[in-house]
Amino acid sequence: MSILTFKQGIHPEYHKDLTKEKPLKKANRPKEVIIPLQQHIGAPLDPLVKKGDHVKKYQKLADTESFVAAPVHTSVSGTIKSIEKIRTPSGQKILSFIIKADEEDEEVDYSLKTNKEAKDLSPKEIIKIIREAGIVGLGGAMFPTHVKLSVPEDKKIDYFILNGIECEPFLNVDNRMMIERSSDIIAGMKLMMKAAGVKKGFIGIENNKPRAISNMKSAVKNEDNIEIKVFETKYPQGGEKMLIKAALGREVPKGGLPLDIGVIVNNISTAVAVFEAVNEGKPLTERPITVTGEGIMNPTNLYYKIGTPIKDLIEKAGGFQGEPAKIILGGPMTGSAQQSIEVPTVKGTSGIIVLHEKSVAKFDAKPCIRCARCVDCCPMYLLPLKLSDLSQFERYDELEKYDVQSCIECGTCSYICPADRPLLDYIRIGKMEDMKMKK
Amino acid sequence: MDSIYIYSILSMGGIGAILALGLGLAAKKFHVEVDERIKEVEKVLPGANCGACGYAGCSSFAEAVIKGDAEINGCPVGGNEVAEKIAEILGVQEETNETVKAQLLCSGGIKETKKISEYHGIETCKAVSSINGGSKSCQYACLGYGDCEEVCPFDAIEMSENGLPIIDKEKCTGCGKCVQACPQNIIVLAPEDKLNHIRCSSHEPGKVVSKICEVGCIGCSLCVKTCPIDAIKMEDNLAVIDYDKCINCGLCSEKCPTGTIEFNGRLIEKVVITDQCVGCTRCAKACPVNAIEGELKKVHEIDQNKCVKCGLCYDVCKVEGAIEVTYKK
Amino acid sequence: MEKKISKLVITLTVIGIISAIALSFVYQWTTPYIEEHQAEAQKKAINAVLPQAEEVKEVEKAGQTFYEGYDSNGNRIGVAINASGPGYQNVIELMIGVNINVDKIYAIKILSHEETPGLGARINGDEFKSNFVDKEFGDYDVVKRQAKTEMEVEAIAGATISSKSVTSIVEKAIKQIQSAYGGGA
Amino acid sequence: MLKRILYDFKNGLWRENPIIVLVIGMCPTLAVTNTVQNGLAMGIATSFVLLSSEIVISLFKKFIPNNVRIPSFILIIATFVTFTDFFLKAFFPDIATSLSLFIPLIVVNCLILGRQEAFASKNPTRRAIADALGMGIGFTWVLVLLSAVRELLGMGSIFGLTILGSWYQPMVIMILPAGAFISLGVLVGFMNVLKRRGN
Amino acid sequence: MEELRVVILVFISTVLINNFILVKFLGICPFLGVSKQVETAFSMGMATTFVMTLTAAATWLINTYILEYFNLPFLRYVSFIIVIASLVQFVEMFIKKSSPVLYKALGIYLPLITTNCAILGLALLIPLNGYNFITSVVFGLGAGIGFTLAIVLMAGLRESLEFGDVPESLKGVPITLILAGIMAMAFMGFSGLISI
Amino acid sequence: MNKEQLIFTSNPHIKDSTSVEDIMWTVVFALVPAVLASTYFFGLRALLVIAVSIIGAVITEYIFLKIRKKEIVIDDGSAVLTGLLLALTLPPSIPLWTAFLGSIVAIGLGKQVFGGLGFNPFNPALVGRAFLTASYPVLMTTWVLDGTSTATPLSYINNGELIETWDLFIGNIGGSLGETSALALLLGAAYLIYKGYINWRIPTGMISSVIVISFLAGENPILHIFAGSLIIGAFYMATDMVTSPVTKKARWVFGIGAGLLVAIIRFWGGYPEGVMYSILLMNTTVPLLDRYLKPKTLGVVE
Repeated sequence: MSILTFKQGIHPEYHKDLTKEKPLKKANRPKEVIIPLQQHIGAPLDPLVKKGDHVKKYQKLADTESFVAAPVHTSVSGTIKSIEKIRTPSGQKILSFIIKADEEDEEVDYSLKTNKEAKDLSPKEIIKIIREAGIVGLGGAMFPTHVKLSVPEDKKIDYFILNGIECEPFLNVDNRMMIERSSDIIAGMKLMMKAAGVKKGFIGIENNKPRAISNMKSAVKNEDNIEIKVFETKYPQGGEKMLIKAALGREVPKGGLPLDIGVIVNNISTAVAVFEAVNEGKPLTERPITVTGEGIMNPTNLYYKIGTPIKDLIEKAGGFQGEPAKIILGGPMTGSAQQSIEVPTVKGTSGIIVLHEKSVAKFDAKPCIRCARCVDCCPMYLLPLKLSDLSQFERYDELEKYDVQSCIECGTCSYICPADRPLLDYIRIGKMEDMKMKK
Repeated sequence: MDSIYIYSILSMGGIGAILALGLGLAAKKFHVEVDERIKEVEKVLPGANCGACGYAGCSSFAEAVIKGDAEINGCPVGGNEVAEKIAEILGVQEETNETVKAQLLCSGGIKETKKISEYHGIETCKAVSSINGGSKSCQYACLGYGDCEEVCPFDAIEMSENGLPIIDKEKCTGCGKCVQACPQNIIVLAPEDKLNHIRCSSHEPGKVVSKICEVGCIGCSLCVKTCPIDAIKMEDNLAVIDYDKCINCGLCSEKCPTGTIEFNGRLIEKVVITDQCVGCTRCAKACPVNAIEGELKKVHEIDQNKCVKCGLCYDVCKVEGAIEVTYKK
Repeated sequence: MEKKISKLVITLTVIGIISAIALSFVYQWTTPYIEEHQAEAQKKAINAVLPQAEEVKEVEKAGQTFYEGYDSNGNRIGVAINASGPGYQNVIELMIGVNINVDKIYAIKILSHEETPGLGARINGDEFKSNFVDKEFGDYDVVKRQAKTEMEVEAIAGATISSKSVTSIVEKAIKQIQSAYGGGA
Repeated sequence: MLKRILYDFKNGLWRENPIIVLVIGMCPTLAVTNTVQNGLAMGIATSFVLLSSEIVISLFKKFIPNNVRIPSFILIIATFVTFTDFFLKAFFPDIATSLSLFIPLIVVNCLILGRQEAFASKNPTRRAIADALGMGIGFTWVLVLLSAVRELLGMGSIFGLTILGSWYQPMVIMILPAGAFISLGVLVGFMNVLKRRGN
Repeated sequence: MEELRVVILVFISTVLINNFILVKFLGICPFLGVSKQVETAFSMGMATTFVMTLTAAATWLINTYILEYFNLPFLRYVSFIIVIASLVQFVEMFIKKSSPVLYKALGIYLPLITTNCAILGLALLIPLNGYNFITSVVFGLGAGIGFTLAIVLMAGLRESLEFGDVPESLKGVPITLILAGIMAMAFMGFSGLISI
Repeated sequence: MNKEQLIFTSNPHIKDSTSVEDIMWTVVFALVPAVLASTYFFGLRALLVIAVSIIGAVITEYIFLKIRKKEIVIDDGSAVLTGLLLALTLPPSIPLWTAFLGSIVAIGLGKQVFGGLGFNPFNPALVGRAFLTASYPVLMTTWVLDGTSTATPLSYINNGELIETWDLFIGNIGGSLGETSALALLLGAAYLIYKGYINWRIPTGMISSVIVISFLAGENPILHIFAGSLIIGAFYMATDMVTSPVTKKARWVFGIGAGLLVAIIRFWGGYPEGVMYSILLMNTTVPLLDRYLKPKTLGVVE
């Protein structure tokens, strides 16, 4: 089988061995969960409960009339201690429910459960269940999944892609899911394909995950419309634009969506969440995570309740080893550094990486020597050095000529720069200024 | 006379006459209206069209000067004399209505709002704010990297040791560059004559504010209650002053428990109307709380219970000595 | 508007006329001197390349001016000609005098050039010009070492091109003279 | 009045020096400064044209209508330039040859037209003379300085007299175009340093 | 055929070998002033090329049919400059009225060109070199293209230096001159190109 | 948690370990074979010239950085590299003071006036060499091999004399210090291409266009590749990161353009060698090339 890939990109050190062979364990039930109201891209939610209310596990906490939104549910039963603004992994302070867990762990009589068998559901019904379950893209983007699956009348989708590439170093979440829950993934994928009305699909996996590849291959043995495609291990192979380009040769138009070229891309874990929502009536309140890095005593993969503060998960992984200098939520390339261990986890949190001071990348910018490594590696074929120069010298009006908004902020340019220039930081500022100017 | 003289006179005279005629007619035929001021600036420029200014000739430069793209001393050939003349032409239209000055609506420097992590990266407010909302305990606070200082064209802003910009009122021209540059949106333009400023922009509930900042607005609403003319409103846990209404009484500042509200004037102890009053009723009309009463052409009186000591009556009174004000020490 | 134009025309015309008068005067005043300089320079150049000539006659042949030199006995001892051609930077002009009786060059003189000062400009130096003194007619080789044979011209170090240019101008000039005077006799 | 005139005179020497401060009249500055003799001759020729046209224009400024002032000025300047050119050709043929094209190009030297516009057409003759002298000398001294540097480094001589002796390998580039640009660039940069120190 | 060869040689020579700016020092003022941005520099170059070609034609005619005919060489400078000045002004006014778009792109540079010594230099070089009408026009065109080439390259370099760290005292004119110097060194590579 | 505060930065949080110093010193290292070859063919004097040139470059860099009150970054290797490259383009018989002056000009005029490393539009070593060539053409074109004055291979070609291709390849001929041994240069270049520190497009474009024009002009392409400074120019000078384009298309144009100019100057121009001028000339076009030959952004339909 040929190994697919896109042009350019980088080969960072992967550090996947730390947790590659660690099976997903259930994390401890937290004493307290913090559930931010806004855990998706879309319309804001209105709270359905108030301070002092008692909530049962899986109970819906907030929702809205709007279609482009994903409701949130509680992952534990307990009492709403307070509703206040809490700093979330993104750094923003967001109104959140703080729930003190009780011992009963009583579940709601979950209304998602239908009497119908999964295979008898209509696309509309599946989409409704997915929305009710509050499922969002678990790769990190947190875009409501049911919206993605609701294909507009005028668009024809011919490929459904499940993204199991997981090109971020350190993380093993999708890898473990594919090894341990291959049949659930396929079942979830088929439900999603049915919902979106897509006939053909494939699952993309990087060639550094041989066990995942073989397990998935045996899982699709009897599926003639789903295949496994193997990709070169390269960053950012898992970016949906790179993935589509590599597999199908199609380019997502500038400012457009995969939808525009007949493709829908979803994450592996999302498929499992869909499977659980439809078959077990379980809303999205749990997800897998990799807790790893040199600063963690026992790097491990966990299945945790969304809303658990990260300190609980770190504790479950044996606590800190040595002195932690940096805590990253998500992967090391696109994840965000945290300022405290009190932060809650959200639906998109796929990894906790703890680094020692010696491994923290420093960006003491020296002059650019125009080596063009950033140009040669940028997966979007942009000119990062030019973009960052324009932004640094505040020539924001020229940024548009260089397609600044096409930047996917994958961090490749900053990673590769021998002069340690914080290219992405400047480009990000440039993107914001460019947006401002367009308004 | 030598033939060479005749020929040369004929040639030069002919060339001169024909070209001048052509140009004169062309100027008439191809006449295009131009902004009067551009013309005037062009008149004082040397007209050498040498391009040393970086513009395409004198008229381009004149246009750029009027648009504000070029400096008035941008013409190297003309030197200082021309610059002065351009300044004169430009000066004519520089009539400003109301002077505004930049005001910083935050007093949480490094001392008051702690940094909660160690930031590494581009040291500008813009950069810090673009990553996870900054590294200070208060997400609304001044980030302290001095983008405003950098952008100020008049050197009117200087960062203090406490990491807060200090705005020099003398130098500030109210151009608003700092307002645009501040990613936290904590600099506003306020009329120069307003003396009350609420130096906080935090929308956190009071409980949180008191934890993370010593001088933040805790949303107690005392100022709202105190303000005699309802110039202060609570907006999402934050007191906001309406500069259009504010009468500079300073009462809010006095009541504020956290010292968030600044008052740059003098507080009034007591106001009395003396016998000098001619009964013009100006003060009564001016009083925001209707504490002054009196008939036309008769001595007015102040109801000291109602009086909020704003001093507006004193300001409007035209008769010297008719209203006496004692200030607090 | 019409008045404006007429004023414009008058001013420019008047200034034009005044300047014309002034310049005509200057021209008449300076012309003799300038012509004198030019004639003197020409004479000097011819003298330099036809050293023995007592008398010089200007002759027009095939649209070209030749300067014939005669000795005191009225014998034609040589012919001089102006020649030019591309140099390293720009055109090089030179004057060359030859003895058509024995097919040998008397001397050359560089009239104008824009060669690199200190380098190509040394074509005007005696050291280089002496290359051509008493040289037989023919095709010359420009060499970067000492000339060994009669037909070799020693190039100026670092200025081979200028040397080659002068040599080819000389070659061209000789051919012109030969064709005019039925060369090679 | 005397003070005023003195001020006008000194203006061009340093404070508003045409080359190093105003940066105008660059073409001759670069082209003819390969020897001191050329630089000096150019400086004097330019100063002469500047002086004579400033005098004439300040005398006749009242009679020249505003909308043809530029063509008129150019005409007057061109007349003086032609005069200079023929004068040099007649009496200093060597200098005329080495300056060649750059004598006529004095016509379009921004310095000359600029001074007419900025000064002569607005000020009395006495002050115009002071200004022209100051500017002319200011122009000349920079030309001479620049050409001295270039001739010394490029040929080891000044005014054609060998200064540096036979041990010196002349840096030929200094008298080539490239050297002209570079040495003027360095000179202006150096003057900027001095100016900044002064402030 | 020989005619064509001369025309081609004149063209190459003016563009590369005897580049007006880098070798002949003509047109330095706009070269220093209007080389801050590539677009502007290009427009300036195009406008100059246009005027140069026009000037070459006009002054050749004046020189041949008036000055040489009546033997008035001393009126050359005076008549050329006034013809150039009027010509440029006339063209400028014409463009301004007839095509505002063209005026924005080219026209605004026209006044700058009047006192550009490259134009007068060009007009004076033509009689000195003794070119015929066609060659004169090609000479003007070549000089304009050479000018455009130098000024656009310079603008590109200067734009990239905007993102650099040029010492404060060297910013602007000095660094531009130094750049021009190095460019002139590079252009020396073309010397001797047509002498073969 | 012992540490008081966590480190807070934007992403990415990991970095490739290659630094500017690594790149510079690797290029210096790749030139070692060429240095050895030149010492072998020209004797210890070659080493002396190289040393003087490097010292001149480093001292100049130091003085400029000191004057501008900047961090002293001699150890980044860029000044050493410039000095070394300059020395390799000089003839072995060059007086030491000339080499010293050349390296001062290279660093001062070629690099520091533009703000130092990363901001120089022209290859500093070539600026130094062009300066010397214009200033001291005689010194710069005097070639001495085994005590006798010889011409460079390119001049031989012009004179129609024959040279063994093998001698040409290993460098047993006259010429500048570093350009004589194509073998040694190619060894280093191969290593640099393997490391990814020089881009293959530029030398490929440059050399192939010289080959094509050689054929068209009826010259021997082999001689024109290995004689003269084409190899060192194409692999070490034209590929200088700071002064070459950053986009792929622009690199092709840059390389091909430089090759064309080399051929034009060699075959029809005034100099036997045109590599230096052609690279300098192409350096002037780099900002424009980069500007107008951008890669097509993914997803942009043209």
